[in-house]
Amino acid sequence: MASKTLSQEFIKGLWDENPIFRQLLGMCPTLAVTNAVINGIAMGLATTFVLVFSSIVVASIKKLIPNQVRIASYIVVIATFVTMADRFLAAFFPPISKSLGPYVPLIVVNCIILGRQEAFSSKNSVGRSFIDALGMSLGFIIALLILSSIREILGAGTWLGHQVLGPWFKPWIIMILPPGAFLTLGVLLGLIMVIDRKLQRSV
Amino acid sequence: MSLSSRMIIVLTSVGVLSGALLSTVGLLTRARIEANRLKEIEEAIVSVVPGTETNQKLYEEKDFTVYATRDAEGQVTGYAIYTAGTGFQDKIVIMFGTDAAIQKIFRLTILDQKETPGLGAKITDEEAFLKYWENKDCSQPLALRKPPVALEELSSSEVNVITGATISSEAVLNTVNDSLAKLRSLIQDGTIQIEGNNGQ
Amino acid sequence: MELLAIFISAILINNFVLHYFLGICPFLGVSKKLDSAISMGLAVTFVMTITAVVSWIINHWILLPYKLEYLQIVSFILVIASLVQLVEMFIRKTSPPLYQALGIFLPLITTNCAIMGLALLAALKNYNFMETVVFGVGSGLGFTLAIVLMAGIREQLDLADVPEPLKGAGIALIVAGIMALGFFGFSGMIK
Amino acid sequence: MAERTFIIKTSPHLRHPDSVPKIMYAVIISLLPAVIASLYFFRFRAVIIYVACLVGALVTEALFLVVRKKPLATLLDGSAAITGLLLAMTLPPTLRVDQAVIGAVMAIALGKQVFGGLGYNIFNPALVGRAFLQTAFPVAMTTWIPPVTKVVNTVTYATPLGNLKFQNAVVQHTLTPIKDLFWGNVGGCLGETSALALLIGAVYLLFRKAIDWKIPAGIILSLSLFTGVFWLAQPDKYASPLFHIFSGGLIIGAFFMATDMVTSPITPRGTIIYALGIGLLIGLIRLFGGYPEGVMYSILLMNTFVPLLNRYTRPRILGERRKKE
Repeated sequence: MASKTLSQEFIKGLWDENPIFRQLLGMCPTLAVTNAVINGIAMGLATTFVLVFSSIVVASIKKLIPNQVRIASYIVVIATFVTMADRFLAAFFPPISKSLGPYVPLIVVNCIILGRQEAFSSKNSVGRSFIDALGMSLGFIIALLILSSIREILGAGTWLGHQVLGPWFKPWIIMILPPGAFLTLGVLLGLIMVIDRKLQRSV
Repeated sequence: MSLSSRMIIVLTSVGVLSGALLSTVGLLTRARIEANRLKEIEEAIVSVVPGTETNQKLYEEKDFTVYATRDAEGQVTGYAIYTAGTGFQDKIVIMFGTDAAIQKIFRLTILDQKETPGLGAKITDEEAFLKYWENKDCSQPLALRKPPVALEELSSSEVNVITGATISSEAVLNTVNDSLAKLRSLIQDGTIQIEGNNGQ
Repeated sequence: MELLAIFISAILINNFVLHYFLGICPFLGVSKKLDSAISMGLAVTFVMTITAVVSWIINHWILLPYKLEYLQIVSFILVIASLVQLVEMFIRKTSPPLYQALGIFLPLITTNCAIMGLALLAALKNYNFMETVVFGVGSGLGFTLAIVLMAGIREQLDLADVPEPLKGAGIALIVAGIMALGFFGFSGMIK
Repeated sequence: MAERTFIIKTSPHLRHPDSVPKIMYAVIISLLPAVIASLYFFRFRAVIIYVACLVGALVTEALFLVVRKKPLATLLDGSAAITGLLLAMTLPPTLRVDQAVIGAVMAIALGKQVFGGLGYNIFNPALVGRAFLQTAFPVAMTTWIPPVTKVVNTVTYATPLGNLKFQNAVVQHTLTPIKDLFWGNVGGCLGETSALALLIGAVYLLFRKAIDWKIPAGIILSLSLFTGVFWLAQPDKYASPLFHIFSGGLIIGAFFMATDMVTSPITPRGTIIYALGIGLLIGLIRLFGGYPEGVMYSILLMNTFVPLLNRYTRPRILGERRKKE
């Protein structure tokens, strides 16, 4: 474990252990909020906030927590930060809070977060956990960005609200609806596998 | 220290710390979140009854709230009705305003909907839908004109359907007609009363 | 009538998996075998129904009256976690065969976003007690329907020549997408 | 066509003695009367859509075969052409060329090739393509024109089923006469309007035993029963079963799509449940759903049930006992 340098710890979340594309974690928010890039970014940042702070807290109190109650304690820590993120969005960005709906509170059951506490923060130093959380969050944001960009461009002809495709383009409304989410992520996972295999072969 | 007492101490302190943190956050944000919610309603009321300065909640039940609206002099300008009905996929939340005699709908606005983008979701579109709802005679139940015609051709109690989204258009129409009937019967049996000026 | 509409909507129109994307992890993870999919579906329906009852009581008797709505997330998740533990203990004591069938799925349910999603959505939609219960049962059955159909299809796809990169989650997501397209046929069925 | 022997193909050779291309070309021949009818009713708009769908389907199929290093000869087995043809027949004549091509690409890619090609697909590929288009372009997919043989003076034009659902045609006494439905002198998707032309092809297929008669019979039976009950109870509100059978995509769906051997059940009991289910769902959607027509959704929904139907209706082998729980 300690053989990894800090930069490797950071980089692994982007591709090798990308939470969405490789570990298939946190699929609910990934599918649900990627109908527009702005929603994807907001969800990514909210999740980053929760993941980074939970990891720091868990890594710093890990020695105090008896093994039997660790999950319960982690859940309380995570739920605390999720509530903070949720209240913050509702207070200062009501439109985003409204369009994300129940998916902000649902960060609490996002497997990425509890998964990182179990697999990493409970065993590593604060600094290392912080870097790991940052890397995973960035990997999550990248995945959300790719997915939401595809869906918003094809589904509305816009990117972050700006018109990018000409008037000749008729938006594929399916892309911003649930079937479009499933189909896009399914095809994307296939493409990621193809790319990964090409990379492995070239190494 | 025994394991079980350590477990209890740890869990309690985690709980207490989190509770303390959350109540701080909760209290700090509560006013603002409440204000956001009220502001949305407030803005909708002002937009559906022209000349509104103040409003007063007269009646509230699930998915049906009636506000009396007043102008700067405190004269009653009409009613704003917050209501909801089921559309193609999910609930459509509507706010619309009438005059004090409930003879005329000033305007209608959609607060929340999950209809198909580009189709049923056009109920939020001024050009495709909302403009046909301006200043309609509602002494009789409103009717839907299918297929849609030019604004001048509509009778005073007709609104245009959205081509291809009959269900969503009908959902709005029926919700409004039902709410009007409900409002009238509530006034009839005296549940809703406006103090002072009753607009007659 | 209202209750029937909520029930049908939860199963067919606003299906938890195909519309709300809730419970995707077990939907993808436990849908390889039909038998386990059925057990998972039943376990989720069971826990969802209890969650619906308990979360409503907590929300309407404790959180809302005392203006503690900011404790919703913490209390819901703790309730769900302990509820699943209790249910597991209870089933183990009372019905060993049922425990055999559902046992290994129960712990998985704690982090299942469908359960938490149910508690949150019922609160968000402002359902009354009966509506919440019907919503819970309907959502659980909707989840069961989706995961059982998916498992049937995936068992058949074991024999198919699915392109290597799409095997597993990729093809499952595509099938889910087409299923979601088919379920659009029920749109507008409740008024 | 020359007999080709000793070519190893994917199923359905397990289910039928005919070779895949032979059945496929029989299906194509059986579709020709309806194709010709659509060319007559919709002229050059029909030609454009047929070409777009056929080219889109064949090119996509070829691309997948090349990438997956499979023999290109499979392209000529007729299955991709059928998907393209059937898709085109279920599209409105006003659809833009690029939209038709998108539908054909999705039909082959998402409906067929991601599952491994012919014989492995779960859903009817043409209907996957159509469902994609319906959801992607809901306005374009519900914009209709009258056939060239009909003179009308309104700008927008509704299909007989749209008329029934959204204009209360029964109450208004404007229901399309069965005669027009039978000949095809109505608005609608390219190949679904003429019941007569489709039935000619269907009779040929039944005669060739290329399709299972139980499927269309079951669909028509359950749809008639379902719509019949409401019609008998309130004839001034609901349309007759006969109207429901001859309108919309029922004939093309029941005879040419639901009967697809790959995506329908293999067991006799399963087949009957599948057919009755489709008819019932069509009735439910047409009478109580948000869409005027439900054939596409009903077949896709029942396609999802096929693996379960196959599993739970497997006939017991002689002497096999029911397993004790």
